[in-house]
Amino acid sequence: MFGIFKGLGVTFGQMTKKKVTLQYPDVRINMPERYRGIHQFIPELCIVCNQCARICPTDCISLSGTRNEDKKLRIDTYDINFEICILCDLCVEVCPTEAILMTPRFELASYTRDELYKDMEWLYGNHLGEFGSHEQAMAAQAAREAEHAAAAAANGVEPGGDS
Amino acid sequence: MALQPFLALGAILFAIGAYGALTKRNLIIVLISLEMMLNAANINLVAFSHFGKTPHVAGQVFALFIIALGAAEVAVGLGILLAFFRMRNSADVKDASAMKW
Amino acid sequence: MLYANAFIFTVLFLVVGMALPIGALAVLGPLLRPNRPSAGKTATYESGVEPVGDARARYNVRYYLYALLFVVFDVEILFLYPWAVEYHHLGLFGFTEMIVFIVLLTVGLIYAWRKKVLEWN
Amino acid sequence: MCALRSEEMILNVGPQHPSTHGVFRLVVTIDGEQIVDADPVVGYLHRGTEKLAEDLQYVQIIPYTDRLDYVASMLNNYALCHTVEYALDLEVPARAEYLRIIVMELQRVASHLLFLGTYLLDLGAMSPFLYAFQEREQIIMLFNEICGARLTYNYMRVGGVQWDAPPGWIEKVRDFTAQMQKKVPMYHQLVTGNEIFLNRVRGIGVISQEDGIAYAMSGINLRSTGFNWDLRKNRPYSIYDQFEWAVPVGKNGDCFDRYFIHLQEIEQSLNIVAQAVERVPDGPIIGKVPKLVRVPAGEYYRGIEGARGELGVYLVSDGKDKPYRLKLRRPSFVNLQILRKLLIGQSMANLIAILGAVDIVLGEVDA
Amino acid sequence: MFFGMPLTGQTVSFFLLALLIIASGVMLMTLTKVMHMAVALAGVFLGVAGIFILLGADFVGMAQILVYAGAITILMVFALMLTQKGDDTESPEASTGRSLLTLLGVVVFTGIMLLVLRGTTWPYSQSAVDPYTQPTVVLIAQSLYHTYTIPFELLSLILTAALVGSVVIARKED
Amino acid sequence: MFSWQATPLRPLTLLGMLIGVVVVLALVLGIVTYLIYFERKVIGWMQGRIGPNRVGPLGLLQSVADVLKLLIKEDIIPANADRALFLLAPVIAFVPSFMVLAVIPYTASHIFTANLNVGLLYYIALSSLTILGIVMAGWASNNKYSLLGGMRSAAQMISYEIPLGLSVLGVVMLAGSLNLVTIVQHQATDRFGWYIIPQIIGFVVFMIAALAELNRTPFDLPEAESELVAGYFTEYSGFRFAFFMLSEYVYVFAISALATTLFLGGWAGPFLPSWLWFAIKTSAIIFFLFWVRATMPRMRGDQLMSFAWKVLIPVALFNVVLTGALSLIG
Amino acid sequence: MELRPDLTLPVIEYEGLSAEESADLRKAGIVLAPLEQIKGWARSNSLWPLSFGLACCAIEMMATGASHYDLDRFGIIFRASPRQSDVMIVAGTVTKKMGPLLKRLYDQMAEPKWVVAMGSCATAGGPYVRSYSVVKGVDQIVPVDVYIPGCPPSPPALIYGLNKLQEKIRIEAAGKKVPV
Ligand code: SF4
Ligand code: SF4
Ligand code: SF4
Repeated sequence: MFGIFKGLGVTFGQMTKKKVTLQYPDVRINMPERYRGIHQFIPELCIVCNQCARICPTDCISLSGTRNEDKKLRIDTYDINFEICILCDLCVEVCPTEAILMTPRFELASYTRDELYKDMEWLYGNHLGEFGSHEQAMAAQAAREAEHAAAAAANGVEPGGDS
Repeated sequence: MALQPFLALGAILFAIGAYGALTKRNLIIVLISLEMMLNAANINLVAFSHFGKTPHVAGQVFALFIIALGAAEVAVGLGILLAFFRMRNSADVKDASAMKW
Repeated sequence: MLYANAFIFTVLFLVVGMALPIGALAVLGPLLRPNRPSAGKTATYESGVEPVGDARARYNVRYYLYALLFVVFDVEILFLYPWAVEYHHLGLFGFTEMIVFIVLLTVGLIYAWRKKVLEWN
Repeated sequence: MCALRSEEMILNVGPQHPSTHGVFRLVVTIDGEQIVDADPVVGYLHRGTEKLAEDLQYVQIIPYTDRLDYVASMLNNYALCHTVEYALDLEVPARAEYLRIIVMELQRVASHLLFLGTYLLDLGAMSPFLYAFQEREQIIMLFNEICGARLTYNYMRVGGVQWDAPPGWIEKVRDFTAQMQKKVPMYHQLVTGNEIFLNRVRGIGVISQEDGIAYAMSGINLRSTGFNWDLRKNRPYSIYDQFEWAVPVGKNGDCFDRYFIHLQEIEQSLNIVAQAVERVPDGPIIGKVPKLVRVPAGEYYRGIEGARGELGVYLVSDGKDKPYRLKLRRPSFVNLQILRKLLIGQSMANLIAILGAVDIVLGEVDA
Repeated sequence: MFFGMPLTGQTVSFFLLALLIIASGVMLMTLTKVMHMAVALAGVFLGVAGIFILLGADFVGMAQILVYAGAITILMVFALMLTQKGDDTESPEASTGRSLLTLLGVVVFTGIMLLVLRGTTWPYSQSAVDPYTQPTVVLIAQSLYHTYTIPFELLSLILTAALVGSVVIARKED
Repeated sequence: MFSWQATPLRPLTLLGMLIGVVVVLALVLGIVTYLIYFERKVIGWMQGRIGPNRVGPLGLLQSVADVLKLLIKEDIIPANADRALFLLAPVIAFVPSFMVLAVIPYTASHIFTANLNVGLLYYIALSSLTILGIVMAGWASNNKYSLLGGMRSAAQMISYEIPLGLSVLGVVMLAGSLNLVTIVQHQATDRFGWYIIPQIIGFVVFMIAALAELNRTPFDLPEAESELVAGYFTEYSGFRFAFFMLSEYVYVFAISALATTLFLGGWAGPFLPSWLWFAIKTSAIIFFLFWVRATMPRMRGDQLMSFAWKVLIPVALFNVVLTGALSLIG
Repeated sequence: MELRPDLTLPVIEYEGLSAEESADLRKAGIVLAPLEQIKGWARSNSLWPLSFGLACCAIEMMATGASHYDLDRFGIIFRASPRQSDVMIVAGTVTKKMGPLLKRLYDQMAEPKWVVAMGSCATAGGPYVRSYSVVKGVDQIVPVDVYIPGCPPSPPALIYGLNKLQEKIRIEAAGKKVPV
């Protein structure tokens, strides 16, 4: 019979503990540095060696380049199909110039499949998102978090911190 | 309120029960009909206990007894019925009338 | 007949209690709800596969036996209530009377127990 | 005389069913509440991994192994890399081996925690599930930091690992291990001592030792019958022989033993991790591996102790950079075979307890 | 005035309840699906309970709900489920002639009964006991445990016998 | 103070009563809405979570959204179902759950209470009617999970009704009445105080049986998710499903209120207004129910049944005999 | 953890709506507007998914429901029966063997109903896009409302996707079309 009461004690003890819940999307979740999210592509660095497209297990990278006057290859199109990209990081691993990178961004849900087919431009601007610059993004985020903290304080709720 | 309406209701309920008990083929339904007849009797008992010459709670006590007996009857009746059902795989009156089991 | 008022009150509970589901399901519902039945939608659910056979098969006698015990014990409880109400005035006589009653029913319970009616399997 | 017996009814449990842990389907024939026959139907998650692998370079196969037993991806990663290393006769740097051990044993803890959580959820207890997930989430975050993914890590490579531990990671693991070692008693308080739980799992779904061996079972299912068989001890691989730890075995082979061994194994794995973090050497994390791995022609098999039993990779190579044939011995699939025998004659309520304790992962069953 | 009776709350309730009882009873006889009959049965039992309450027998009314509407109906439903197959229906009467005859007989009987009821003058007093001065439970308890002790104890014997008997019969096979 | 209790039946009295009933209905709907919210919060807290917090301030409108959503959700009548019974079953299940509230004495002045002399019996008798609705729902759905769930549910509820009925006998013996108001008044003057003290065995049996009657963990077998999907209401959708949930939660409230009345001295208490005392005590019991739910695994069917018959009923009978013997002596 | 400047914030502006209106929709406060919008409010705040995990993604779905991410915050609770669920989160690989069953389950859900394709498998076949036994995207079987890429999408990504679905419901209730 006592086992049951011990169990009741455990659950009751939990009630007053700090909650582990992260308040996403009110509070940003900061994925670790290495987090393998949506790619960023930097055309200036790409030497069109095609290694990334070849290693990709799902063949979701398609690229094309042309040879410049100075005999150097220049990237023309670079598309990643995020419908099937499995974010395995192999492309980043093989890229000799770090032209393709992974950002910690994970927010890419969309209403259509076509929207998940991203071209070079988008990939280039990826880490900036809807903001013009890093400063803007940061300011908006700070404002948001302040607002949330104020609301939480008003409601008397612990804002979920990190665990 | 007078006594007659209650007695009349009892009579009608009794008649419905009797009709069911006589015509239905499913033994469980027959049993149900019997219970309705008991209920009809109970209405009379309680009505008399309320309106009788010397109103007394005894009528209610008897109604309680009948309720209890009805429960016992259902228990035993259904028991017999299930035993029968086990033999014949049927709950039909017609199969029961053979009575050779 | 003031005591009857209490019963009328409960009858009102019945009326209002019935009015709510009827109002919500039969009156308000059809106005607000979409209703697009289709053959696929009204098919019986069974973990996503086509069900085999009719659900209304005959059921285990065990359920019935529990119901049987329930009826008998329900009646017992019923007779215990007036006794409990009057217990103060009944005294020792009432106590013994009830002991006999309880013992007899316990005999029934023990019998059922021994006969493994209370066992599920 | 049996007319009053209820009729037999065929009931589909799954594929969409809260307790089949994925798209597993069990067609049970029940009589009242008793199971008279049980027919597992698999294949609802068959994705053709083995066939796909024939067209992929070895490094490309690693992400696919992640998705086999998706609650223990690190171990799958290792099984493949280990087999290829064995075929190539490769030396793995010490630091890589230590990192591998750490992540593999943490993965085992995470996997067992998931088992505990879902098993108790099946048995109707909600909170242990969430507590287990809280601990598991911490392990996942550790993995997330070291390799950037939460579930499909793609962490190991032939000859080593892909990423070195980030600064401070080892310390975090140490802290977590210490903290988790203190948490285990909480589960005993909450679950192991609960009479309701005990009544549901004691003496249920008993596997005899002979059956366990005859059905080629492995892992906790086999150990619960009292048969001491753990590949980490019996056919040592990696550097498991350098650590002090024990193999918990059961006595009765019932669901309780399986549950209990899971908890004990968590303790043992934490034990290994605690020792490993103290001695992680410096050095390279990947050995001298050609850029394009070509396995010499031949057949190779290596089995490791996965979270659910012997996880084997059987590799046939014709000397190219892609396997000629890759066959995986998936422990869940093998362990599943005994289910029918266990279920027949049981009541419906025991079905859940038994199915849960056999601990299958559909990704592994169907591959 | 209502059927020769003053239109009081009591009269109205009586007629509503009578309507419920008779309608449920008739439905019970005419419905074809046995499960529907079970619901109609509950209707009859509840209606009768209402009549009891109307007559001031609140304890008996509750007993009626508890035992009949609660317990016996469930037992009947279980028995039906045990013996029926699928969406079973009460098969239409094999010999309609016989049931028509029965119906006729029953109607005649009821008619005679009603006539007799009408013709008789029932000697009743309105004054004797106001059932509400003391809870009926107490009155029942007093008479049950003083006057009717023997029947009461016999009843427990009968209940036990019924329990044992039906268990024996129902579990004969094992 | 206006009270319909002592007023002869006139249209105005009737209106007064009707207002009372509607007020109770509105209160109950509100209480149920927030019971669900409260349950999600409490269980969330016990699991290190927050629970609903985004719909309205603190998530207070969460259940409102749920109810509204269910109201405007299509409700499906399966083709193979028995249409009439399928439609009727939620009503049969709900109406008794609401009716039992009529006898609960919420406050010291009983405007919302039918002061019945058989109040306790009324509760027990009416609540047993819900079983019929549940069996009917299971049977009418023509779904194997539903039918098994319905049968199990019924078997469980009838089995636990016996210990429930027996466990309150001790209280009746002490108070000498089935009238809930009288029982509360007796507790105020009884030398033992609240009946939870002299009737502790009865209280424990009552709470266990109540958990089972409510089909709540650890007795939530009939709707055990992991076995029977959602039990007897597997096939129910939209507002019909909502009525099953509604009746379940009304019973949660009702049985907690009954426990308060029988064992915790009902509305009585110093300083605070009587309704507040009642609310506090009832909330404590409700909290206990949720707490148990957050902790326990589920019992197995056969253990559950044998527990009722082999443990609870003998214990409850023993309690009756013990109470009888003790009050004979003392 | 410190703020990371290079992260984007999930702020969505709706086409055809002013910034304030969008903010209102996001905030999910009671829109004191026509019946349809109240309907949208209720529906979007009480999304009950069918508990239906197919593969690896299901583990992340469970993790999202667990304490750290707590879907209950959004009023999202899993229901085991399709009759009582509003949204089907296709979390995992749909094989050709599973396809018809999935369709059947979808059919059995009550209107209005939505589908979220979680992970690249459900979106387009993902890593198994070249497999012989895998359906290349669940939209070939049932209409999909929101696609969440990733393999598997992390819990916040799933939450983001579900928030997008809530927004879609609100926008559509307001009589607008979702921006594509
Ligand atoms: S992350 Fe993997 S799947 Fe995605 S583009 Fe790179 S290589 Fe291809
Ligand atoms: S591997 Fe790098 S450099 Fe080569 S094509 Fe790809 S992105 Fe460009
Ligand atoms: S998308 Fe990736 S994680 Fe999700 S089911 Fe497919 S393979 Fe598994």
